[in-house]
Amino acid sequence: MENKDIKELLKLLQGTDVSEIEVERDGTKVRIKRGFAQPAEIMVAAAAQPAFAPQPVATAQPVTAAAQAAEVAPMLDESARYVKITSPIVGSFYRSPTPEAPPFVDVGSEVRKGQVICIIEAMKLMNEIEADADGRIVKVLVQNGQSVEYGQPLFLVDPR
Amino acid sequence: MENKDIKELLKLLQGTDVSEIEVERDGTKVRIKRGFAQPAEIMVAAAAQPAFAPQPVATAQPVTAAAQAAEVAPMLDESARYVKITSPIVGSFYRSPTPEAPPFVDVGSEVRKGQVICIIEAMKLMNEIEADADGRIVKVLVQNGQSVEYGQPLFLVDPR
Amino acid sequence: MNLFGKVLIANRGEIAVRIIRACRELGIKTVAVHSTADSNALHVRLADESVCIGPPQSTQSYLNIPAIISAVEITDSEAIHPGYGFLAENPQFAEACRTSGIAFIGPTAESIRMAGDKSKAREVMKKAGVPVVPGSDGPVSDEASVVEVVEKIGYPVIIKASAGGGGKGMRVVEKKSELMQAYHMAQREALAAFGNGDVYVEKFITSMRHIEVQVMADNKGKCIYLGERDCSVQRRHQKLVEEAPSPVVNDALRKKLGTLAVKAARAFRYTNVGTVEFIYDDDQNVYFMEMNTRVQVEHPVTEYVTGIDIIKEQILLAAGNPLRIKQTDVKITGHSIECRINAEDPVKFVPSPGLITSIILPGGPGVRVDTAAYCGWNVPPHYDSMIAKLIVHGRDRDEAIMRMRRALEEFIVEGIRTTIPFHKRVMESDLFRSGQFNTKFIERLNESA
Amino acid sequence: MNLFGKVLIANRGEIAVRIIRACRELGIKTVAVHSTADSNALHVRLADESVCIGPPQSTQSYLNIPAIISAVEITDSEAIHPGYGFLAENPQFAEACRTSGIAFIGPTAESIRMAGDKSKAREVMKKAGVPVVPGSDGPVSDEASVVEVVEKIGYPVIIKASAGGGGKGMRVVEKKSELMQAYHMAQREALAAFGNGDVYVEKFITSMRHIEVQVMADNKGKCIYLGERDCSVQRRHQKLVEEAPSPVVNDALRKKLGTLAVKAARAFRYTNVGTVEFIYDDDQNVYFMEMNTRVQVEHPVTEYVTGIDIIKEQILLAAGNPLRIKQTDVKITGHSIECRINAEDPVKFVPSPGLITSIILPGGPGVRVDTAAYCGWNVPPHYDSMIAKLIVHGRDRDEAIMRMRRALEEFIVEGIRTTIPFHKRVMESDLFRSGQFNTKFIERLNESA
Repeated sequence: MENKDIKELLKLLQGTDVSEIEVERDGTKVRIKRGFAQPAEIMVAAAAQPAFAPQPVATAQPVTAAAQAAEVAPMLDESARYVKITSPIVGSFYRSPTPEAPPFVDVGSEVRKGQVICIIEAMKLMNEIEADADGRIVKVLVQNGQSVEYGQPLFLVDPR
Repeated sequence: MENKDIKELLKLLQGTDVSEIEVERDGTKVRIKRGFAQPAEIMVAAAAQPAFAPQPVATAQPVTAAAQAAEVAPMLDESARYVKITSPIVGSFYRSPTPEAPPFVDVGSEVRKGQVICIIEAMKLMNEIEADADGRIVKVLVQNGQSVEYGQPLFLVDPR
Repeated sequence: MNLFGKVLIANRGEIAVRIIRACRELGIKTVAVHSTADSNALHVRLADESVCIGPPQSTQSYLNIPAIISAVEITDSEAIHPGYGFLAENPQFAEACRTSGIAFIGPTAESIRMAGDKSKAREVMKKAGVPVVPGSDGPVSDEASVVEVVEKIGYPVIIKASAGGGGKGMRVVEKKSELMQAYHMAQREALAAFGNGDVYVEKFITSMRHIEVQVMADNKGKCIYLGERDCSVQRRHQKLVEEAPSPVVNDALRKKLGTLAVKAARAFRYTNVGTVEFIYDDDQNVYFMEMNTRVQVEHPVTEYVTGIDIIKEQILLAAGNPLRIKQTDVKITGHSIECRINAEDPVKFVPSPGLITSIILPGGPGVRVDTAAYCGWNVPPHYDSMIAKLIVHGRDRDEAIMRMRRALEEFIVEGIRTTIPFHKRVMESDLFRSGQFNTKFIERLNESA
Repeated sequence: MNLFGKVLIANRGEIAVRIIRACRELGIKTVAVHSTADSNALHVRLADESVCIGPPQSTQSYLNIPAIISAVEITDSEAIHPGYGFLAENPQFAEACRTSGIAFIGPTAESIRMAGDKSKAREVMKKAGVPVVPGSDGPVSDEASVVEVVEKIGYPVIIKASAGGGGKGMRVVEKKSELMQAYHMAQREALAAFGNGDVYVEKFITSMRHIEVQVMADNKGKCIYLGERDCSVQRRHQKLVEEAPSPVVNDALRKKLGTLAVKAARAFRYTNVGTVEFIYDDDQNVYFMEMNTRVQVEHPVTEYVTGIDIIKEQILLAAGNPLRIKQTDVKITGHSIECRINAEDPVKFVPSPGLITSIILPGGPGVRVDTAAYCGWNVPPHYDSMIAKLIVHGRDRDEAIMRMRRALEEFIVEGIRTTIPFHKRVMESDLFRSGQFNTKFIERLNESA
């Protein structure tokens, strides 16, 4: 069931006195509620885990990288306005070009899209990672030298 | 079930006093609720079971007695004020003391607590079953000669 | 081949599911019976038909003979499988089946009665030439006879009810000053519990292994043994881990035990599958302990090492077929271990019934799970706490232990507590891995912790 | 015994879980890799560590060699197990492992390459004395050679890409008028698909059984076979049901096939577990089809009838240990059948991914389930649709079939559609039960319906 199908459904309801409709098809469930005062409420419950589903990662064996991701999660919730820069590859995270050099960026640094902000070493290659947003670094989420997995948040940025 | 079928459904409802309809067909499930002035929402089917629990009996192999119990269920919901008299033992249900004799009770009969209302044969013994409430028989839920299990509803009684 | 058309299973839980499986493979229809607490139970879902036979209390449902016989009648079943526990070793039930023209999948009421009377069983064994623990000849009826027997066999001794079972009317006596009081107490308890005050005296063996032999007999006089099981890991006479073969039994001892077991079965005029339990003491003496006249919880370890489906054979025997397996067909291959997974606190063993919110069963090579549990099932508080049997097979004992460890590791149950952590401790202990332990295993495990 | 300390599993689903099980039993730590779509997957939950290596698309995750090598580096793993599919038969990957000093749990890149080039493999087999289907000697480079070959072997023929696989660059030709067009089309397709336009010609065998032999070889020159598997129940070259032993293979043929398989493995200088696939035609001719240089989906049926844990042996071989099983140790006991349970419509075979709202796995004697599915798992739409392998073992083929029927009957999956009903139809069909069928089984099953 795609968005165009939902759109069609919404159209069907116009001019009827239907207050609520629920459609389940091909694993997608759509419920539409209508009211006079409030705008239409659309709840698509496809990917969401049902209440009874086993806890996703938390119950598993200790997972190096995922554990850190979990720590980060509540903070992200507090500051939904921040943007996170995530790792595009698996490897080792370095904050500076050489061990002696100062870090590319630190908390408070202003960064611009495309600016190199860290290095991730993978297969003996040093990959320069660029900021994908303009803004100010609010937090560095990974320790220097630490392993990171695909999609792991590296920096929190307060966007401009 | 496609959107055109849903449209047809919506059309069918116009001019009726149906407040809610639920249709499941070919793996698609649709529920439609109407009207803004309607009384409190009654969602019998939904409340019956926690969402995560497997269907209890319905999904199992055909079960003689339980299947009938299932048929009865909605009626009981409609008429919560009725009392059901259930079978205290496993056996065969007979409405009269001998095949030729008239039934102990019928729909409309007034019964008193302790009055014999049927016989259940178990292990070649005829067990007289007594009413456990005063009232009027509203429905006989089991056919003469049929097998009944423990706890199976036999009669609906409108209590006094 | 004679076959039943429809079998009613007078039990619940994993053994009811196990029996349904055997029936299905034989093409036999099944009827489940259940209490109101078990309406959503797996055995009810899997059976072809089901009948509710009473309220949650066992006495009014799974132990309710008239209700079960009535369920057979209204479903037109031909036979009853009693499983283990409940009515499985109740001679009145076997008799009620016979009277009602229902085949009872087990031995005759006479065999059950003979093996169930412990003092009588001792006599039968002695006559048959099966060694029993030194003790009195039949019940001891006065103080003088008690003293006489005890002086012959020496302390410690155990006084047991003839009609006994379940620890009632049992007294261990360490020294002379305690003997008379214990004798009278045991008599009084026996009378109260079984309506029969007869007691007998046996040497009390403090250090032993529990080794039992699976037998199969047809009603044409043929009887074979399927090797032994070692059930020495026990807590308060409750078996927790079983294995086959026993780490202390070699081919010669296996043959000796097997021959004794067949002798015992013949003496009881046994005609179905059953188990003869032996005491194997530190001095390598073998004594008859008792005969279980039913299928046992731990039968899967024997199935794994022999490749024989005991429940299927049991049903075929009850239908009057001759044994189709010869003694020479029975080969022991590899090693098998069973852990009983209970819904209990793994340290204090307090029952933990309730809703299973998540369950992931172990799988892969050499792993078998017998369970009636599923995600969303509410473990009722009314019955036995065993919710699953985890059984593994390996090429040798070491592989079986490593396999059990990984299977326990991947067995996830959420919502209730289980004894899985306890079994991990057992499998990791050097004591278990050495194979050199006796029925005091748990005490020693806890000491070393 | 050499052992790895930590193994990274470059795969997902049931095979990743299977490998974790083998590692656990050997005391080896495991690392799971996964795409973002598999964060909640069972292999991730069961492994000791896990690394997210990319987005859902396989090309950027499970086929992403740099990401996987990086995951090995950051977790300090010593070896990679590739499973089947994905990178398992990619010689560049085996080479990348070697270059990075990582042990690859499989044969050498050279063996993979040699067996992967189909035209080359034919030549190697002919030289080694392993019969191949009549056809051209190597690629056919002009129209005249094509005609010459076809006139020698007769119609129908099949034109195949030398570098081929997966049905691409393949053309069946029934008569002369179609030959030239098919030849040029196959060349063009081969070039487009593999960057190599070489094609070769073979006799097309319309009626055949697919019989394959499991082999194991160490790097000391020792090589054994573990008997055959029959995989004739296929739909569009996709195996659906496999069994061991084959109902048409007797001891003499088993020995012949085994000897040929070992000869083939030696010719490819093979040094791990692998499978040699044969065509067995109606005239009882045996022809080499191809060698699979990896563990196969259907390895459990061989494990069940031999008692050998193929994955454990595979890991031990990759760690440099000599084969610890002798050819004379290999005994075939009973019969085993595997059904591949796919998340697909059981009639139209359309994939059916989505949330599993309830799953109850079969159990009891002689039943093995290899799966990564659990209640509450969302089957992702990005990967293979196989969600479980149901494998049974019985004392003979009849018992195995009845056991599979009852296991399918009790296998409950809700929320998605599965091929369980299809397998029930197969197991109930007289055709399957007779054992007398070929790779056209499914067509005949549908005709008879």
